[in-house]
Amino acid sequence: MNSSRSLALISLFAALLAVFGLIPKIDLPLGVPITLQTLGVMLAGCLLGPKRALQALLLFLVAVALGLPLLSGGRGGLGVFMAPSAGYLIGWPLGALVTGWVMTTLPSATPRSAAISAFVASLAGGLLVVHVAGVVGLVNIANLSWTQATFGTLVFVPGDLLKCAVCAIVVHTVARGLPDWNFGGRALK
Amino acid sequence: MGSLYSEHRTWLHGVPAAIKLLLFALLGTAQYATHNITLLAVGATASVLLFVSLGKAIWTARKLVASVILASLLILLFHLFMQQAALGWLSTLRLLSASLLGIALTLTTRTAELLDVLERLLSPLQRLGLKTERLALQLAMMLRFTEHFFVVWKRLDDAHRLRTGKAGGISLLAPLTIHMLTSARRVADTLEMRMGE
Amino acid sequence: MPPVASQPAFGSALLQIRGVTLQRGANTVFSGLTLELSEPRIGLIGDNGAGKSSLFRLLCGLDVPQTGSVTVRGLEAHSVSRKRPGLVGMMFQNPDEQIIFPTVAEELALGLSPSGMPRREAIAQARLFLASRNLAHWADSAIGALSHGQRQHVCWLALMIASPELLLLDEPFASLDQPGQALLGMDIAKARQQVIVSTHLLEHVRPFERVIWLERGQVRADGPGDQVCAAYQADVAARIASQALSYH
Amino acid sequence: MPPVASQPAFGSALLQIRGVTLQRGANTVFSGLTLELSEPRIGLIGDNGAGKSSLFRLLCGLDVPQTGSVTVRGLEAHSVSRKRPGLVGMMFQNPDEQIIFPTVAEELALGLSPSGMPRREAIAQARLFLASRNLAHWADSAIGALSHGQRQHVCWLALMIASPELLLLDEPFASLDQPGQALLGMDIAKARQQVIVSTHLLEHVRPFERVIWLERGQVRADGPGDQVCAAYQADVAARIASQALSYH
Ligand SMILES: Nc1ncnc2c1ncn2[C@@H]1O[C@H](COP(=O)(O)OP(=O)(O)OP(=O)(O)O)[C@@H](O)[C@H]1O
Ligand SMILES: Nc1ncnc2c1ncn2[C@@H]1O[C@H](COP(=O)(O)OP(=O)(O)OP(=O)(O)O)[C@@H](O)[C@H]1O
Ligand SMILES: O=C(O)CCCC[C@@H]1SC[C@@H]2NC(=O)N[C@@H]21
Ligand SMILES: [Mg+2]
Ligand SMILES: [Mg+2]
Repeated sequence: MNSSRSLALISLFAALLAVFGLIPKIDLPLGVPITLQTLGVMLAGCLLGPKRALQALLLFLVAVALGLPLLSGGRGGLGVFMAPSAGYLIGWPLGALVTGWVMTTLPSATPRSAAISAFVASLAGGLLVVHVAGVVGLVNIANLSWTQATFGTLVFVPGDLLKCAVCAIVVHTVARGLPDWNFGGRALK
Repeated sequence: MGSLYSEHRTWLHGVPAAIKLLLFALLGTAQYATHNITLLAVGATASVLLFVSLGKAIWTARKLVASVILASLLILLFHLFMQQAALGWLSTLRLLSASLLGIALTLTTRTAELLDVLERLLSPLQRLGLKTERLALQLAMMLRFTEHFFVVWKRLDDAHRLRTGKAGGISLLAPLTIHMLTSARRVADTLEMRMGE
Repeated sequence: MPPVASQPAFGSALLQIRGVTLQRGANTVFSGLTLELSEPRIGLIGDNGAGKSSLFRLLCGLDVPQTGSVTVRGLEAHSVSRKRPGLVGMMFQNPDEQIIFPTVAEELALGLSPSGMPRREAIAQARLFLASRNLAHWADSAIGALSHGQRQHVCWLALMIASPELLLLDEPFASLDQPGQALLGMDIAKARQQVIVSTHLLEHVRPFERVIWLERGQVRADGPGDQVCAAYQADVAARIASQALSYH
Repeated sequence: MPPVASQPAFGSALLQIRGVTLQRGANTVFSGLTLELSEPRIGLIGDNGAGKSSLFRLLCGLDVPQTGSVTVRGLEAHSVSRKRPGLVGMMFQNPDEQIIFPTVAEELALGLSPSGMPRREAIAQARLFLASRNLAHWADSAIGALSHGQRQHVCWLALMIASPELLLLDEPFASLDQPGQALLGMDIAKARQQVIVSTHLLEHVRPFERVIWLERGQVRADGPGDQVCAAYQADVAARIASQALSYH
């Protein structure tokens, strides 16, 4: 089920998240940082398709859980899964899955249509799903009320919208440069 | 795939991969656990010293290190500007030690050694029905691709500098994506040919 | 067109391509290609973009044809799957992304892993293999510190040590120096496996019993090496002459 | 050692390498290398790992020597690309390391940017250039959809359109088909710039007035193309013979 071919692509996107982790994060009082790693979630979904994107994010989180300091700002270990931002972290694989799934259902025949689809898919998976999971986390772990958590998460929305746009641009470039790339991972090769 | 591994043998080459990985993981966890700036500063100083002690071996990663330092400085400046000096130092020190130790690990550890360690470490999970060898290989490949990102970025930057006289900067983002995806496809081809399935 | 020299050397045809159409992106690379490849040594020549690398990708199952079939010993090429490492080995045209590990010994050892050999033992064996070729000093060399031609050499070593039953070599001579080319030529001559080589350096395939000249995805000629190479060279000379005329 | 044929064709020496030591990682590639390169056509030959690509990296300023100096028209080589982007151009050994942009026209247009030409105009010019070489259909081709040899061809086109004053070509013939090699040969012959070519295909540099044979980072011979190539070939033949003897 997990072919060597998938292995390379999954590892690549897990690595992409690790690289984005090197890019400085901005800390907010909420205890949840603004990071570029969510862009990795969106890209994985759009370029790999649901199954492999999910696997890529799970792989990344396994590495973090093992203690490797790959979360933005050099953090790792099991502790991060008990912090206020844990909901978001759990949301990443789900978000990647949904992004990939939405991408498979939308057209991607031309660079333009692929880019628009990518924007919509990232909005649904990378933004909506991740934020819902994040709010649930904030309520349950940081003991915020639902309203507080919802308002809290809104701070990230402008930035995340920007990431959706960047994701769409990248997808546009890939569609031009690698015309035979299968968005949403429909075919194997 | 490009690699940063240095054949110039250093003392760290001789340290078992398990210990290096453990140290790296402990650092990640400790960095998460503490907010004590003095402690983090001690950690960062230790990382810098360890890194410098590798001598000539750090040559292949010189550009990468320069960009890490630049990134660290940028966060610091940003937080100073936002009047959050403490938070700034916290982030800077964490990023600095994590990346320097990560690079040191990459420079001095062979992938085969790393695979050995990961396989042993994960073997208990076999009882849960997980294919742990596969997972170990995947983790190792993830680290290889992280390295490859920098090698490809440096290559593109070299080519861009040579051809236009200017550093590539942000305009290399799209080419980098395409080159990485192409690499991944070729690596996938190779793995499929050499490992089957 | 020179006649087909068919001397099935391994009993039944090892490789069969029947009515294959291959589309890569927007390009139709082959349409209705049929070939039977059973000679122990086969050369593949032709212009850039003729389809040599694409043919190799079909043969080793990396690409699946839109119509028609490609079989290796009666098995569908792309579904050989788990058996592939022992059956088909390929040296890709560009050495860079086919080298996975950061040092030479590890890289060679990877070729032994499908046989189930423990990693430590595989590395030891790789060292012995390197030593047997007077390259012991390469064992701990970082791949990134080798020259381009040296990396191409490493790719060949990795294929030799893995020793699959069918060797597909895509432009294996391109970056090798002359002694390296001669050595590879001797290795190929001695290999007990079936070997298919694509190259622009005709002297290396001229002695082969069969050479195929591809042109825009079609077989332009197919027969004994010296004949096909001579035909290709005559064609090239004619084209160069007309090129030189129109060149201003 | 054949004598140095020095015919400074461009007034003063264009390129000077003085007492250069180059350390790449753990390898000392050159130590105390001194060369003056002023002939309009210079060939660079030698075994894999001899230092041909490293020499090119020095000349175009991508690597900086630990001791000694490399100057191009009196400027430190490593500051040339910044100060005079149009001065030195290099064709990399591996096309995939050189090509930056995803389509052919964009890639060629990059070479025009140092001249300050707006991007749109540069792309239009690139299209014209392609059309002038009967390659108009390549303009919108994705690089990834070209064959390896075609990509190498693109690298040469990119260099031609940028038209720097000094051309460094690292194994430019390696993946080209024979008509492509002939065409490149004619382009080189016609170029009004200084051209330095490294290659394992000796026939392409034999007519050059100067060829340098590098061996393990040292100049083993330096002189007229036919003499140096003959000396190298004799050496290679001797080595191959002894190799064949010890080959079992
Ligand atoms: N990045 C590097 N780090 C360390 N050593 C290197 C590096 N690149 C090359 N070398 C070493 O420098 C020497 C010269 O390499 P170079 O690539 O210049 O050879 P070359 O003459 O171009 O060979 P080829 O014909 O294979 O292209 C070799 O011994 C090689 O091992
Ligand atoms: N990934 C791809 N997507 C679309 N078209 C491709 C792709 N790769 C190759 N092609 C096209 O297929 C044709 C055959 O390419 P192939 O790489 O097989 O040529 P080749 O004979 O190996 O050439 P070379 O001598 O340059 O290696 C070419 O016209 C090329 O443009
Ligand atoms: O690094 C962590 O501990 C997890 C960070 C989670 C950050 C969330 S993800 C969605 C939202 N967008 C951001 O930029 N940050 C938050
Ligand atoms: Mg090819
Ligand atoms: Mg070279």
